[in-house]
Amino acid sequence: MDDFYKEYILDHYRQPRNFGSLEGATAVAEDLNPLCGDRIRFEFKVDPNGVVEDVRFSGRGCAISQASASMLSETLRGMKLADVARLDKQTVLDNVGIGISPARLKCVMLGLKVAKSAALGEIAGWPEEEQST
Amino acid sequence: MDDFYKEYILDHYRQPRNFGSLEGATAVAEDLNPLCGDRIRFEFKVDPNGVVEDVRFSGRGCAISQASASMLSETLRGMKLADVARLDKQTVLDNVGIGISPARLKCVMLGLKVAKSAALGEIAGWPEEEQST
Amino acid sequence: MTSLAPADAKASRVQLDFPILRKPTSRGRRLVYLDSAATSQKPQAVIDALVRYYSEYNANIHRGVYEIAELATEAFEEARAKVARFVNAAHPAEIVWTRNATEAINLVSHSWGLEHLHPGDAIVATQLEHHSNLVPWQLLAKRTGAELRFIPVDERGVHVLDNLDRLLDGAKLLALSHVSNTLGTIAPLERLVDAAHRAGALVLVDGAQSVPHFSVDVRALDLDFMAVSGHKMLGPTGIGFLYGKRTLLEAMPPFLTGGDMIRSVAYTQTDFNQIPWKFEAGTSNVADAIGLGAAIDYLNELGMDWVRAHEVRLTAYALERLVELAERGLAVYGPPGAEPRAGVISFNLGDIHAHDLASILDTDGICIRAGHHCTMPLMERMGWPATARASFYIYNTEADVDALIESLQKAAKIFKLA
Amino acid sequence: MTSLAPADAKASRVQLDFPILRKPTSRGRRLVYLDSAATSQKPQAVIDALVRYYSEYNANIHRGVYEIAELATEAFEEARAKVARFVNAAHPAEIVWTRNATEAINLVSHSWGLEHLHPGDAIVATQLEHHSNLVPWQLLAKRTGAELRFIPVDERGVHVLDNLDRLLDGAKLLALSHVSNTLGTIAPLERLVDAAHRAGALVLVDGAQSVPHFSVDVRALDLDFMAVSGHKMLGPTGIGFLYGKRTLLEAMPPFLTGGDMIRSVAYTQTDFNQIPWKFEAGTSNVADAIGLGAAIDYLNELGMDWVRAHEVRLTAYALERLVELAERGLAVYGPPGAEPRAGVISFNLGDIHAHDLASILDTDGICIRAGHHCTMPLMERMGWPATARASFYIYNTEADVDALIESLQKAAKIFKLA
Ligand SMILES: Cc1ncc(COP(=O)(O)O)c(C=O)c1O
Ligand SMILES: Cc1ncc(COP(=O)(O)O)c(C=O)c1O
Repeated sequence: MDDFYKEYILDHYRQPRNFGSLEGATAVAEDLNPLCGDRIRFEFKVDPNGVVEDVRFSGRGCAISQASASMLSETLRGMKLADVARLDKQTVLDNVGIGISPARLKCVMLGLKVAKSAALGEIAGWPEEEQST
Repeated sequence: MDDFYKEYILDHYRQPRNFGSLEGATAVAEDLNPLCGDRIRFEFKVDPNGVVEDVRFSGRGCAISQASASMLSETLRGMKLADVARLDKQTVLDNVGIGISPARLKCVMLGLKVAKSAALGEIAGWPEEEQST
Repeated sequence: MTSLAPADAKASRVQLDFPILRKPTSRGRRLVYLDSAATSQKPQAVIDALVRYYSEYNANIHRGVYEIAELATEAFEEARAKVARFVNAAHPAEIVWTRNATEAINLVSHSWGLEHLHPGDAIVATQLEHHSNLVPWQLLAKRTGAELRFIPVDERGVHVLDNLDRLLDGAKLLALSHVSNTLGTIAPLERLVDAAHRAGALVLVDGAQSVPHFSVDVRALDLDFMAVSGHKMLGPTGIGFLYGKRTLLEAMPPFLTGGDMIRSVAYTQTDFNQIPWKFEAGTSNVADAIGLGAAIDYLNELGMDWVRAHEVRLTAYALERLVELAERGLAVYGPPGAEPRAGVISFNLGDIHAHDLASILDTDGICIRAGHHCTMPLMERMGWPATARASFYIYNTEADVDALIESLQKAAKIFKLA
Repeated sequence: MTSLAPADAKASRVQLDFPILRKPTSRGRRLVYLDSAATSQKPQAVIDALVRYYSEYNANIHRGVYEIAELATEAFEEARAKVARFVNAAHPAEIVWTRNATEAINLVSHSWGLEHLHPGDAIVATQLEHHSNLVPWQLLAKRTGAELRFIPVDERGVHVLDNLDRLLDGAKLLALSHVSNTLGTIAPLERLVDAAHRAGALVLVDGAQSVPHFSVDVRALDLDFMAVSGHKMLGPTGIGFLYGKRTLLEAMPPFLTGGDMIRSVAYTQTDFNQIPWKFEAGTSNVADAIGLGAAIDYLNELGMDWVRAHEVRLTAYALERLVELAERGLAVYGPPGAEPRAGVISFNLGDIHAHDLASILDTDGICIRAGHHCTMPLMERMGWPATARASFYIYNTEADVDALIESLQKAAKIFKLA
């Protein structure tokens, strides 16, 4: 686990990308890890084609959850919302680069969980024929 | 414990002495052993000098509790109530004659407990100067 | 030894896994343990699981970041998953750890019961219930103004279903034991669950005496709740569980509150965790949950079909041999034959009180139970002040039954029965 | 090794009694266990008591006539007597077995609380409480219309008593932790109990973090209730106890109901047993109660005065060495110095989140806790998202502190702190 705290992780922890909130966000979700208290919030602005135009995240917590959310936020811009909803764990694991212990897996995955639930919540509000796009 | 079930114990179990209830009893108590369900009731008729004139017991339960109560009933007739209240465990153990296991001690002692509580209940109702006689 | 029936040979091998059965009693006899309905003995594998936990990875769970805390959390949740698979629950979240079956029943009576019972509603039990599946409903009835009704049993302790639909009319809950701990009666669950559901009632099954002895499938039986004790199924004392359908558990308010069952807490306001943790307040009994997991592994290894077949065979043999004592005044209670009952036989011998019988048998190293077996109302209804009870499990053999019969003969002699 | 202080030498010997501390971790390091406030490790003597119980005299208690049932009953009740002596209760009947401190608090909140709290009454706690001594009172307040108030603490986590009498005005209960699990603060109990009693309130003390660490005398302190967990004081998981004054317990209605806590039962009516059994429904956690008895024997053997002195010494040493990390941005929380606190130190290092710190320390075989320590409202009040916490017990030595410091230095380097 000490190998985990690489330069780029600490950089994302201390200078999180896309941090803050988004005027006119259309899709928002927030969650916390009740075991450790880490919180993440994702806000998306989605264009009429269902593409993530802009993204912000906010929250507090350990380097793992915050850096992982920060890196994820960079991936999300320009993605179709439907693809965000389908993102799998490997994406995030690829981002952070190194295997981590089961107890901390929840920290890595918190941002993903929140981003997906924001996307799913938004998609659920669409007319039915667009939901599978 | 199998040595315990002597002839005279079985005799008291099957032909309990002083079994039944007493017309005009002045002191009465009843109790049960909640662990096994054994029940004993003692009834005394007490003369003006505080002496047990007549005694009956009733109840149901194992040979140990019933024989022990039966033997005790024979001891009680003619005793001063104050002495009944002061009876100790040894009296009963002498009656039954043989050591028994801790779990069954409660069975042996149930009759004694009830007889003493009948005596104490009656004494508590006396004028204060007579209570210590 | 060559004359041992194959099933008995297996039970003899099983015996070797139980340290308490390998040691002679204080009187130098081998222990003949015929009181598994009260609590079962524990195989070495279960004891080892406890020792391993405390010697290698004891730690508080769920919040620990370090390695042994992760190992403990994993083993604890894996034990829950084993329980879920054992009773065929749809998901481990449907299994809530409790101290024992009694606490599981209380959880439902407090959490679900206080919310759903109203004056005029009925709770239906049977005349066979253990106090643990009776007193909580008495109190719930008193607190809510609901009515408590009983499905009667006949003289053999078999359910009488003639008025079932009338009894269930207006019922919100049917709470009944799957197997009677006093008589061994197996309840006709399919029929009862179906009638209860048609009447709009939920069904809580007291599985304390069934789950240890044969395979119980909560989904096939469509049970809403089931309460079970670990200590009767080879597990440690202090652990048991409630099964509840997910949607029911999710809708229920918490019962015990405190650490671990929360999502977030402020000074004046609390959000609760998801199931099953919502119902598990404070530090869990981690070691014993893991121990129960090991017990389930052991039972699965034996196969629950073998367990049941072995007990039926042994019960049939015991019923057969008990006939030898008929002329001494032996009365055997419960359903006729071995098939409609679990491995439980209640009886009385002449006018020997059950406690005296148990004391005499104890001197021969034989453990039976005597008394009301926590079913006082049933005893009253049957008119028995007490009964003696022998109950069987995987480690009992025909030799145990033979020892029982011999010792009963001795008791009859001591008490000079005809 | 010749340079070891005498007290440390004793702790090193104590270490040998704990199998988990004798084995290297998966990374080949020795285990440095600094999380005893979460749960303690278990000495061989406690493990042996469990093994002996299951291997030699496992049986259901209280109703068994046979020998092993008598042995089990005796050992179980003797363990209760040991607990009673350990906290100087007047009688073993004043000790009720529970799963943990949390259940003990819930017992009081349900049984005593629902009967005695009314709209307009107050329950008073402190800002330091563990969720287990907070959430039950929140719910009780909600159910009864009572008001929940808090005795404040200052920035060091020390009780502020300025408005004590006003806070206690109209209070029926003062419920407070003797020792804060997050900051180690020892509550000024004499003063608080006196003020509460003068205001007509009862006092419930959460002794989860005090009873394991120094001698607590419930009669000298005149406590009305005290809740304790066995697993934090060398005992097994799954066992704890409630102390209650006899007259209070006797007047309280039962909480959990079922087998064993009854005197007699009919289908529609039940008489309850005497204390303590009135509160112990269903089969008890026999083995773990006996295990807790063995833990108390072990602590008595060491002497609670030594336990306290050892922890104060070790805490002082740790506080001293932590100063070396001040320039890296170390913040230490809690009361000033080692004397006014138990062996608990909460801290943060620079901008390293406590979870990251715990993960890095874990790679060195060092177990600390990180997070909110089940005191979310306190963390909020203090403005800390999380803290790291090291806590000490009898088996910790200065070498453990040295390992902690070294690993913290390494973490500072990884995170490139100043
Ligand atoms: C101060 C305090 N109170 C209560 C508890 C709850 O103890 P348990 O989880 O064993 O019920 C704890 C321990 O977590 C504690 O530290
Ligand atoms: C049928 C039945 N229900 C409930 C119980 C209660 O189990 P426990 O005491 O383990 O809670 C028992 C065992 O005593 C039982 O036999």
